[in-house]
Amino acid sequence: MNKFRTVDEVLDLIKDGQTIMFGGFLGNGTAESIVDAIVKKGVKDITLICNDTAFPDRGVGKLIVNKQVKKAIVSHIGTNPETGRQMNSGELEVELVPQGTLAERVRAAGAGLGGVLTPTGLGTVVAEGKEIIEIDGKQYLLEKPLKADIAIVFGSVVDKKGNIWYNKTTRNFNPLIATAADVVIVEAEKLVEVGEIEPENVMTPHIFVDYIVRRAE
Amino acid sequence: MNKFRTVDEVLDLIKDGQTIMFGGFLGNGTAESIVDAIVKKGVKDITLICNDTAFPDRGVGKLIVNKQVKKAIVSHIGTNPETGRQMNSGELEVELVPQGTLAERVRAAGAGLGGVLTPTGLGTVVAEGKEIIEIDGKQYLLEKPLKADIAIVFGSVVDKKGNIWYNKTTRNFNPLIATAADVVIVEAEKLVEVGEIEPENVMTPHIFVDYIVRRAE
Amino acid sequence: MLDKERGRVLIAKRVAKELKDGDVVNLGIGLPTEVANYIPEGIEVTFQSENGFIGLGPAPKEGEEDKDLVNAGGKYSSILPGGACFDSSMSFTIIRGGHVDATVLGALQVDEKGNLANWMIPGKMVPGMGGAMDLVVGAKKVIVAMEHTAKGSHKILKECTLPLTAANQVDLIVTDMAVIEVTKDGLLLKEIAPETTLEEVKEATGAELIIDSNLKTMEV
Amino acid sequence: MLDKERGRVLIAKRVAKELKDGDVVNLGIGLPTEVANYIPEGIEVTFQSENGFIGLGPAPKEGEEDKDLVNAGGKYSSILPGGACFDSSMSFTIIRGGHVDATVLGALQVDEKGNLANWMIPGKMVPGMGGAMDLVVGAKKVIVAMEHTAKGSHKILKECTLPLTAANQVDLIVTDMAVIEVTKDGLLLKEIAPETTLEEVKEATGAELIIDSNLKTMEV
Repeated sequence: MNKFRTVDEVLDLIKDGQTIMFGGFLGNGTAESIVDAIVKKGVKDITLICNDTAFPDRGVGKLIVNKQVKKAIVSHIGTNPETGRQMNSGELEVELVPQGTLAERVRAAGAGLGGVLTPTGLGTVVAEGKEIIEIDGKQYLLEKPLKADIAIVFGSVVDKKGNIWYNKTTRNFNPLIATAADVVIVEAEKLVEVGEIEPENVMTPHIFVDYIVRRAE
Repeated sequence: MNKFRTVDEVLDLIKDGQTIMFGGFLGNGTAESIVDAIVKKGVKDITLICNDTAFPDRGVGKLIVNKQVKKAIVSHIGTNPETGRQMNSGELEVELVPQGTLAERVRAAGAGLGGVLTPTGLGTVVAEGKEIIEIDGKQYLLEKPLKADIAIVFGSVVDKKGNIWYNKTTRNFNPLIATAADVVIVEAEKLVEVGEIEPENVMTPHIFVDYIVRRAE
Repeated sequence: MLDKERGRVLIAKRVAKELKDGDVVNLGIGLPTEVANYIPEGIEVTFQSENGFIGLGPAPKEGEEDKDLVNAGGKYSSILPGGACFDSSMSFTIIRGGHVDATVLGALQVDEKGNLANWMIPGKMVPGMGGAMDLVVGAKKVIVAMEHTAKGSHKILKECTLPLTAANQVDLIVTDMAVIEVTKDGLLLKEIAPETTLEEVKEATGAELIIDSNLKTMEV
Repeated sequence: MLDKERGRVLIAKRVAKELKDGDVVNLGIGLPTEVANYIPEGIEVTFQSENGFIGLGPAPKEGEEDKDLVNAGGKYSSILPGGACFDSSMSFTIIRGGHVDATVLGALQVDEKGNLANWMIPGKMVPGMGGAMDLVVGAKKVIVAMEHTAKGSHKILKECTLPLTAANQVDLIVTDMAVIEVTKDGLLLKEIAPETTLEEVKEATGAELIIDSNLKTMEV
């Protein structure tokens, strides 16, 4: 099973109208080479799932600026003024999700769970239109799982089977999205031989990874 | 904040009638020194939460044999004949929980979630008396969080602040129970200086750990 | 009919043929474990062990055991290069989340609706379900690998009488007598073991069998 | 009343006094971040950064930045010895699970029921809630640190008019004019800033204040 692909080869998998998850927190830990390639290819009508819309010139923010996103499911858009502008003008639909809920919704999809029962968002607009479940006298919001067609993961160190180790704060949503998409592509910053990552220190086991792309220099 | 304690000192925290979670899978990754001390002290009426009841002479199995357990919440009792005997004679209450559900119930308690929505157990005796929630046309069992008074964790490598790294298959339930109890005690097999475990490779962050006990030689 | 030992080998070899390159597979304790010995050449399969790792390898030689490395049966184990360890919540994210391609389990009973009973006999034996309920619900393909009968009494039934492990989840039944697919119309007999007659299979089965138009002899 | 700069320092120092040895603390962006500069001696506090680590240290010197290490504001950061990194689900297990002892956040509005609004102004500014909703619901103690008014207009109200971040979660309000505890009876004025009168505080507050029998001057 050779998982190696060029950026062009994996771009063939990415099509108009798909739901695509990206790792990254304000661009930190985002597969920047693949984002650039998607910008270049001009894939349209993406439903974007990511922690935030990063910055206009960084991370998934570039997809917003290039008007490739139809809907963004994120926890924060404040660092990318273009997101707010497109939202206000009606060009872009934005679903704002509390960060912890977003993480759990992605995890629930990956873990085969039916939803998330969280106290977060009760009594706020986040609760509007959602079911509230009472458990032992306490109320919880029922939040639904989030799945994607494609997950685009950034990996600091990736072995040739696809095991991933994330450096510092680049981890964030990356291990979660790797469990919750039909096709998982990792952009490897550093590629190592199998065995160089200790089995215990593997953060995303290789079975989740379909394709490995090398980060552009 | 000095977290070091002797086994005798932490035994003072463990009292009759408490709910105690133990890490370990058939005894692998169980804090054996602390189990032995609890056996010696003779703490009674424990509600035990663990993956299984291990073996009569190993892991939490010793607590069963010594009749210190009032109720066991576990996924498997087949390796400890004494558990089955006490269950059949009515001396011991056993709640059998599917392993994945058990893991998620502990995690839910640690993560502040109201419950777990799982397809596992539908159409079986596990579903009896439990609420079924329908989400987008599919049914899920609502399983409730599991919390404990005390969590007794085994750690292969522990630094002096309480950060933990688990060797091989000793990890199992240990990182989960560390999040879900009022008091968390780790039995350290090997003690290292702060900084010897890379921040990325810490598996249980020190903020979860209240006390560190050294494993008996 | 084959003798016990040849029957077990036949089952393990036949199940192994169901596995595809790149599959993630969880093998139950006992007979299913033997499937690992017969993976066809050129096929790379990753075995998952629900106590917390992928890359399950063969049992270590005596004297080479690692006290911190056991399989889901609690036996000393090994981890192959490229394997990875994780906690129980990740282990069942893999299992319940649909990331296991095939699980192979034994059964006490299995019925024509794909119901499976393999975790308790009320009043007699209650080992507990361990990870079985999650595996059967979560794995993409559920293969039951077992002897066709229990000392002559039926294990393949119209309807299970023992408490279920899961409802409607079994895809394929591989025994020392036959290969049977669970379809929405019922049990489809696809293959018969060598030295075994259709009559013998029918007699050993407690449910109706639909005979595949292309009925074959089990080849391994 | 204190000038802006002295007011900010006062707030940061006063909030810092609320922290106890061993506390796990999450500081919001802006003014709350400055609390880290005034932790009393002998008190060891662990800062949590919701993008995924504990052991948040000071900003690195120019030229010493690590591109892979940022704080929740996306700024280059540092990690102290004994720190630990994790993914976003663990980060919010810590936050929502009650493992954060105190969170310090700014506010657009806060009211006498402990309701907090700090994530959007409809039609004007919608940055999103980020981790704030989880933090406010999950932290054991929620401290609002802000200037008492927004250029003279009330931020402490009988009832928030902006969309809420969370209902009934605020425990303490520390401003450049006062320290106010949210109690079930309403807002309890406990301390007044130096060079500030009770009348000034009342006028700058859009809700009833219960005056503590032991009303003090804010000391830092």
